[in-house]
Amino acid sequence: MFAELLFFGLAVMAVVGAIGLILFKHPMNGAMSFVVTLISLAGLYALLSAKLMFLVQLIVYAGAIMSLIVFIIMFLNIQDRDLPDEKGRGMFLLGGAVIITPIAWFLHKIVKSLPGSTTDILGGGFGGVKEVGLLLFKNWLLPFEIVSILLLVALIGAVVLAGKREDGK
Amino acid sequence: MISNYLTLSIILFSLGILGVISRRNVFTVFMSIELMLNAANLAFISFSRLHISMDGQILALMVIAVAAAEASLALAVVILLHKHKGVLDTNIFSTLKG
Amino acid sequence: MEHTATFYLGLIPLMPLVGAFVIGLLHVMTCKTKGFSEEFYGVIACLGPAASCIMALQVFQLLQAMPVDQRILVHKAFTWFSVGELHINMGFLADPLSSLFLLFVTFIGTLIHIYSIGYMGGDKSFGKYFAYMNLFLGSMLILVLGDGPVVMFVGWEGVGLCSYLLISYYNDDRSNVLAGNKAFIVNRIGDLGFVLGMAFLFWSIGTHGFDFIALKANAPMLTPAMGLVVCLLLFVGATGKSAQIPLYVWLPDAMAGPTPVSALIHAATMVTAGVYMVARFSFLYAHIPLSGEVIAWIGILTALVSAIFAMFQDDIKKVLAYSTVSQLGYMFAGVGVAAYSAGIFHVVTHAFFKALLFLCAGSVIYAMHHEQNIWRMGGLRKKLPITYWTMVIGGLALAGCPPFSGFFSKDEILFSALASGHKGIWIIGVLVAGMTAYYTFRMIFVAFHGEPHSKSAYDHAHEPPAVMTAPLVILAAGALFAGLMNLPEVFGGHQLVSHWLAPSVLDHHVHATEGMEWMAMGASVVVVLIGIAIAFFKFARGAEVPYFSGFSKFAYNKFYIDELYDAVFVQPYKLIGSFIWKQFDPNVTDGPRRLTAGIYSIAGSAFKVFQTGFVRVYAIYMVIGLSLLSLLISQTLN
Amino acid sequence: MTRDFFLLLPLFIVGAGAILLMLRAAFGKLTLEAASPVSMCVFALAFVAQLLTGTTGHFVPYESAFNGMLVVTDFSRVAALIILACGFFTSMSSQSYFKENSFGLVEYYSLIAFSACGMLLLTMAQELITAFISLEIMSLAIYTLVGFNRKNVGAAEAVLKYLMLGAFTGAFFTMGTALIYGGIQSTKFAALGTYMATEGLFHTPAVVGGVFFIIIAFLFKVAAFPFHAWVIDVYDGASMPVTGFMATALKTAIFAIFANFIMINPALKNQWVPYLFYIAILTMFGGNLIAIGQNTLKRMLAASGVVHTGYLLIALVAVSTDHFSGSVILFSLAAYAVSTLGIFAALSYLTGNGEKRTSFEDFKGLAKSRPYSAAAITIFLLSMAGIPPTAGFMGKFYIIVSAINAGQVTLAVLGIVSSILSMWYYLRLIVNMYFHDAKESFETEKSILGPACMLILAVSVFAISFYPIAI
Amino acid sequence: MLEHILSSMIFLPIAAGLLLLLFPVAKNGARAVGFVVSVAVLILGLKLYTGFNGAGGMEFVERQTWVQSLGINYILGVDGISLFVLMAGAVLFPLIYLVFSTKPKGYYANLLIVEGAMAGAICAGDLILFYIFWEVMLLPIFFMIGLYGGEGKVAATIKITIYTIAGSLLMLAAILYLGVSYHSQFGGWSFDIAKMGAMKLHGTGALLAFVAFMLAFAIKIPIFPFHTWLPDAYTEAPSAATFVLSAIMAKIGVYAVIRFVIPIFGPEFTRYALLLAYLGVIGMIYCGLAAIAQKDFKRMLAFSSASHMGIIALGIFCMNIQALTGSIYQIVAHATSTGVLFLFAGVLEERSHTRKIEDLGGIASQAPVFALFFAVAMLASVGLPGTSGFIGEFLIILGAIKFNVVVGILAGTSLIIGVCYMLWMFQRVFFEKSKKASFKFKDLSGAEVAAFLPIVVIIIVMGIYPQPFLKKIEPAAKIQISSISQHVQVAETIVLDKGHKLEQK
Repeated sequence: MFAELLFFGLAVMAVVGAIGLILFKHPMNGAMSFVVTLISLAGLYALLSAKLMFLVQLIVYAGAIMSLIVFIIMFLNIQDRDLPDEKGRGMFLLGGAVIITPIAWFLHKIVKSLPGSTTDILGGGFGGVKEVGLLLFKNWLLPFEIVSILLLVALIGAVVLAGKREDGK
Repeated sequence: MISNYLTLSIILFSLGILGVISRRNVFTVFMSIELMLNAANLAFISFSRLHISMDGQILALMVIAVAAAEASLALAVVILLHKHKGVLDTNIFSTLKG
Repeated sequence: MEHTATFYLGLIPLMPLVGAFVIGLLHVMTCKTKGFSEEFYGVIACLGPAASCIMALQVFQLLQAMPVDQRILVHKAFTWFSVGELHINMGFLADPLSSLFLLFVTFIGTLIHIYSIGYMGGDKSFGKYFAYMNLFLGSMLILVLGDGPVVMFVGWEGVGLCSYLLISYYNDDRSNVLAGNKAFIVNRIGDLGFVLGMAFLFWSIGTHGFDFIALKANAPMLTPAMGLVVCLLLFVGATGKSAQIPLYVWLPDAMAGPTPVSALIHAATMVTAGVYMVARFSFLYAHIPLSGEVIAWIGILTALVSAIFAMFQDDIKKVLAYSTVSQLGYMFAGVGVAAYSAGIFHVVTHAFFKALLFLCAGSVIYAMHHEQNIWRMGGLRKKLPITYWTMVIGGLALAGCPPFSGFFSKDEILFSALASGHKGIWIIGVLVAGMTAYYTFRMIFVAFHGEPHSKSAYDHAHEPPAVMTAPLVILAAGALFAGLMNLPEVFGGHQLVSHWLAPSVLDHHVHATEGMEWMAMGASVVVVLIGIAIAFFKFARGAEVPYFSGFSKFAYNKFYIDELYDAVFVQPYKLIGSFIWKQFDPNVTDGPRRLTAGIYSIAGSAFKVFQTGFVRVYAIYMVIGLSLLSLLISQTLN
Repeated sequence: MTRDFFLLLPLFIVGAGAILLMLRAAFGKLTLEAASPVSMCVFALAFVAQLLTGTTGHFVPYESAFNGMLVVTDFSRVAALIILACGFFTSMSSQSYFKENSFGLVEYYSLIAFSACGMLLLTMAQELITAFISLEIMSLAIYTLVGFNRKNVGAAEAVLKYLMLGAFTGAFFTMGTALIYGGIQSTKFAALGTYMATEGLFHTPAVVGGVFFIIIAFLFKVAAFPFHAWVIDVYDGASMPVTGFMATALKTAIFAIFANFIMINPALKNQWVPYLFYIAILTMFGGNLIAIGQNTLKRMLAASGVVHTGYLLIALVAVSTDHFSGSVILFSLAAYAVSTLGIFAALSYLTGNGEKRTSFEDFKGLAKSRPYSAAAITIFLLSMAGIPPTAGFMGKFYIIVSAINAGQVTLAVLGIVSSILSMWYYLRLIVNMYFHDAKESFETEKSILGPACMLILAVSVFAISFYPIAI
Repeated sequence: MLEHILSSMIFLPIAAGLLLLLFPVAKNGARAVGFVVSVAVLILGLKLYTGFNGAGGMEFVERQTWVQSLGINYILGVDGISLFVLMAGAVLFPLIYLVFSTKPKGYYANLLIVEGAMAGAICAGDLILFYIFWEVMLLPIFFMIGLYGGEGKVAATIKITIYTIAGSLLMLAAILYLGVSYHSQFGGWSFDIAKMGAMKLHGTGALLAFVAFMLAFAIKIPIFPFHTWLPDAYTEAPSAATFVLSAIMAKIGVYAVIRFVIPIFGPEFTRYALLLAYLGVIGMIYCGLAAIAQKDFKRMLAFSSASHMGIIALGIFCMNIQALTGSIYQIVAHATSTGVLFLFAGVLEERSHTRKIEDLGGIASQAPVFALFFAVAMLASVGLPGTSGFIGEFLIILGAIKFNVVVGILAGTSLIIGVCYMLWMFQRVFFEKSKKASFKFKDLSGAEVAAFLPIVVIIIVMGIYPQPFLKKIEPAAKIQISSISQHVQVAETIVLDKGHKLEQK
């Protein structure tokens, strides 16, 4: 019962945050409301008894990634005049909503067809760091390895694109 | 019920798409994409709960890693764009067309 | 014996051809430099015709030596081409008919070659002229000797080509070349008929052998309808070659060529090819009386119309040209009423006197420095006696006044027309005889009697050299006595020619009373004398240049037939051509291509619009596609 | 164990090479001049290694460790060969390119190697998240390469568009993965195949949806019709060799994984045949119509790349799922790769400093001053247009034969019609090069590798065309 | 050597041409190479001709497997029909190098390549191989027109290329259809022409394939109404290219119809033969009429060539031995007459620097030899007996009459139509005095005379003694006819009915 209420609370927060993200004119506000979404998602992960993911979501996403984004926004010092004037935004949102409906409906159909099951918290090690870690290194070694390459590439990319070059190329 | 979680993930996913196709601010667009990824993650985790198998959580973990990598590159691109034109309007960057 | 004869058959056409080749080669090689002397060319040129003339005599004797019913020599040189059922030999056939033609063609040909040496004196491309002449003679002989329609067609087209080349011989003057083109094209129209005729003939009876002998054997198998078609198509060919209605228009213009050419090609030999061809195919025409009717009527009408034209011409050669057309009309009337021997006989006599007349005209023109208008001559009698007298003989022969050759031949045609019940043809024929007499002597009187119209020309006029006058005399003799060859029984003659030709042409003999025969002759003689008389009183004592009006003007302009043809055929042809080129081709046949190209490029530029360059719009495209697909897919879900 | 190592050796070589290049760059030990031969060596080594491990068959390297997420088949092997060759020639022509343009860095080559790494993984991946990560490795490297010329706003715009839409698609891919995971509790192709074989395709809507989203992602990456719009601009903004690399290697990798994925189960393919049918047609004709409108070579080539995607989709429709060899797809990919790389190699030095010659107009009269380059370009264009006896012709030929053989006569005929239409813009360039007078003398920096690369490719256009394959 | 004679005839010129393109050569060097190679090919051709025993089947066959899996093989061979088309090319090509002496390297190189490619297309015994050569054949022409053509060269180039490529790509589809249906009928794959005849084709598929084939060939020949590319291309092209186009390439279109369409698509062919025959004869008349309106003699010759091609095409559609043999014979005759007229046109253009008919004149008196040669070629092209032109035309008309009376009569009009414009042109260009008094025209040089004399001789010989050639052609033609004999029976009965009708009227 309490879990239900919690879920609905978090869900509402998440949706509101998301709506805020796509409605706020200034990216800063958007980012802030997006953080709300992320945190509430973390809560939801906890409710789904994915303990590790709860932490990762909070630390990596809401923490690292978002702070990076916010930092960049600050760093670029976006003023209102820098922002695109999105007069027809409402129209676009409306039209977009219309376009998206079939997709949403399609997804909804899929979800309906899935078997339901309760979501009461699973005890034991489910979703715990140790279990997940073991699984990760037992079954999911390859993705883990190549993610390292991915991050390396991202690093080089960031350097090449935004880093400072000595001879001003 | 799991389906509620999934419904939520659908809603977030759709909102993400909506953000991408309706906004012109580069930041907002990127964050909307992140939102979509998060929706997917929610789905992963709900499914892992549904199947009582932690693979879903690992998949979500991978997605977060990818998201982080993408985000870093995206921000680099944002800086690059800001160097060129002071603004972050995607419609400004439409010299290549026709 | 046999062998040598067939050997001759091959050689007869070859001789002039070789001559043509040699002369042509020499001419082309030396035309840049001074070149050889005219005599040199002349001698070589005369060798070929002379040789073939002699061989023609040999052949003639050989045939004579044979029994009457098998007087046929065939020489197959080689298989020309053979595809499927079609099997054509390059073969030559000598029978009484062709041998007769051989004789006078080679004989007159030789004479005219000799004459030309004088007439063409001083011409810049002397060699070319003789090359053409020899080429012509060769083709003519192929035409005569060909053992089948196809080989005959070779000669048929060959003479057409030569006449084209010789008509447009003085090619600096545009009108001459145009005359040449006209001749060739009109002849080609006829040849179309010939070719189609051959084709039908082949598919109906020719598949078992396509030479005259085989065809003659298979002729009965021919269905009447097909027979009629074939006969008429072949006759179309004849009208083209022998200048009959409606294709006679080229012959008068053909006078643009040198006069000996007119004499040889456009009077004596080539133009009679049509008659020869009909006679050759007598085994067909004899089966199809209707075709004979058509031929006879067209022939006689041509005779009438062209006689009318001739009465109003003032160019001496044009007069002769129209008279040639008219005489050809007679011949066709003759063969039309199945009096083939009569027609052929007229061909022979006509060859003599018409060649004579042309050559006389030639020497007059030569004397008057290429003046052809009779109204600028006059009183030449004293200056050119030989020419005058020979021309009178020729004139009498043409007018058909006894005892000159023309009389017997023409009279036989008219008589057999009458005897075979074609009264109308006979009446017109007699009428035309009168006209003929009139215009012939109109010409002679105006040119030779009265006062000279142009003094200067008159003073310079002088008798041409012997090389030209000698042929005149010989031909005059021919014109005088050729008639005796076929002297009818009524004069105690034996109709040698008719009997000679009997094996090769299916004459349709009519037996009429002697009285009728006398009556016919009498009528024509009277009419002829009337004609001459009128001419005498009008022109003998000199006459002024006439002023034409009314019908005479109409006739003077030849009923405006040329203009009519030009308006009905030539101009539309050109118009269609330029219409196709300027309008139809670019807009209609090329239309679809241009349309597609246009649409394609337009669509391309239209498509650029969708490449807006706004990344968000691209995203929208994606999502639209996505949602459409998801709609489709979600249908498949239960 | 050693066999597994050898099977993955090319991957290791390329990865190691990439890291090596990166380090040299970081310590500035390597000049730009020398970097290109080094990376050529890396690719050549990998290529040779790949050839040497040419044992046919179906292997699962390090099955226990990698848990069967990588599978090496003949198909993946040949695809890898094509990709490595593309990398080789790209690094070859890049040297000449950077003689004309000044923004080159050694990282450039390491990024090419990295993206090749991702592609190789992609050809072998038999598991969705692995595929996703390899896709991202490849993509991130390519994004960076596209935006490599930082001074050029066009490049920045291109990378923006590519990154945005790419990430967008990535999100769809993840969602698809999630759905499939939700459906069958696994993300392995094998598991998916067995599941479909036993349960049937439509038993679980989640699977259908997941497959749908994943295929959409692939269609985006190969720029099929509704998802093609980005490719024109991105190719336009990227620098010449990168465009060539994208147009060839990337497409090969994606089609490899695409084919692997769609071949999981006949039912899956047959479900998609009708959709792919229309997508293929729209792609071909859309591409053609875009191409004729273009005035710059890059955009024209980009559009023709879209058309070519259409042909490959025909091939995908036509291939039979039983004893699938994919030879037709690979042959036409190789044929297309050869000519495209060739023309980009030529352009990478002919366009001159800062890519100043890019429009059709600029290439008027090339044949007068640079006859050999013009001839080579002509050969490549003819191959793209599918004129025999070039490789392009044989590629089209095999595709159309297999299409007719698969009963897709309509597709075959439409494919031919579209290649008639495509003649127009290929001819346009040839006509400009040959039949007009030169406006300039096409002066370029002296460089060996670019022209050499072009000539090798020109020869191999014919060489490949006479290499018979089994359909 | 003799067992690879065809391959060498094909690849010797191609190789030579490519080498010329690759390596720098002095201008005259290129010409010399071209001449030597083409003469070598001619010698090979004569070897071939003498070695050919005309039984009717394929001879000098070479085969080599290429794509095993699809049964695509490298098959070459000649029969009586292809032999003559091949020889026409081999004989005529050396001329070009003698006549056009001052051309750039690429000119001669392209000529070499096109010679080889055409030989390939003629000898190819495998559909795919044929298609490859068929396409390659076009490229050198494309470059020759574009590089060395007249003012409107670019437009003309695009037009001819798009047109022909469109046609031939559709043909490719048809070829593949054939291969696949062979696969479905007999299991294994094959594109061997010899085997194609065995197939039973029916239904729309076969019809469409037939249409595609006919379209490709109709464009190449060209048959009305697909001729619109011709005037531009023939006029703008350099004379050598025009010569190649009209003398040989058009003939390959006709040849291809005989070789592929008749044996493979027997029923369809017979069903539509009448329609096609009408198209042919209409094209003949149409182009003949258009020719009279031309001010530019090259364009006029272009139309006249198209007109003749109409007749030649007609000969094939009549489906009887006379017409077929006739049109094969006419192929060679036309190559030596109209084709050569284009060479003369080239000489005219080179020397007078104009293509306008009214600017020319009086050449007969200034250059008698040239005029003589021109006249011979012209007379052959209007089908005067005693020249090569007559035999073929006569046979075709004969066959046409048998096939269908109306068509036959229309075909006959070619006698008149051809003469009209030819004489008109001849009169303007050769007889009349030129408008410009200063107009001077140099007669043929010794070398040129030496070049053209053989052709003139060939024209005359082929007119007077054609039997030896016909003997080689006829058996092959018989085979082709017999391949559709049962259908032809039907056609013949139809014709007989027509005959009866004719007799009733």
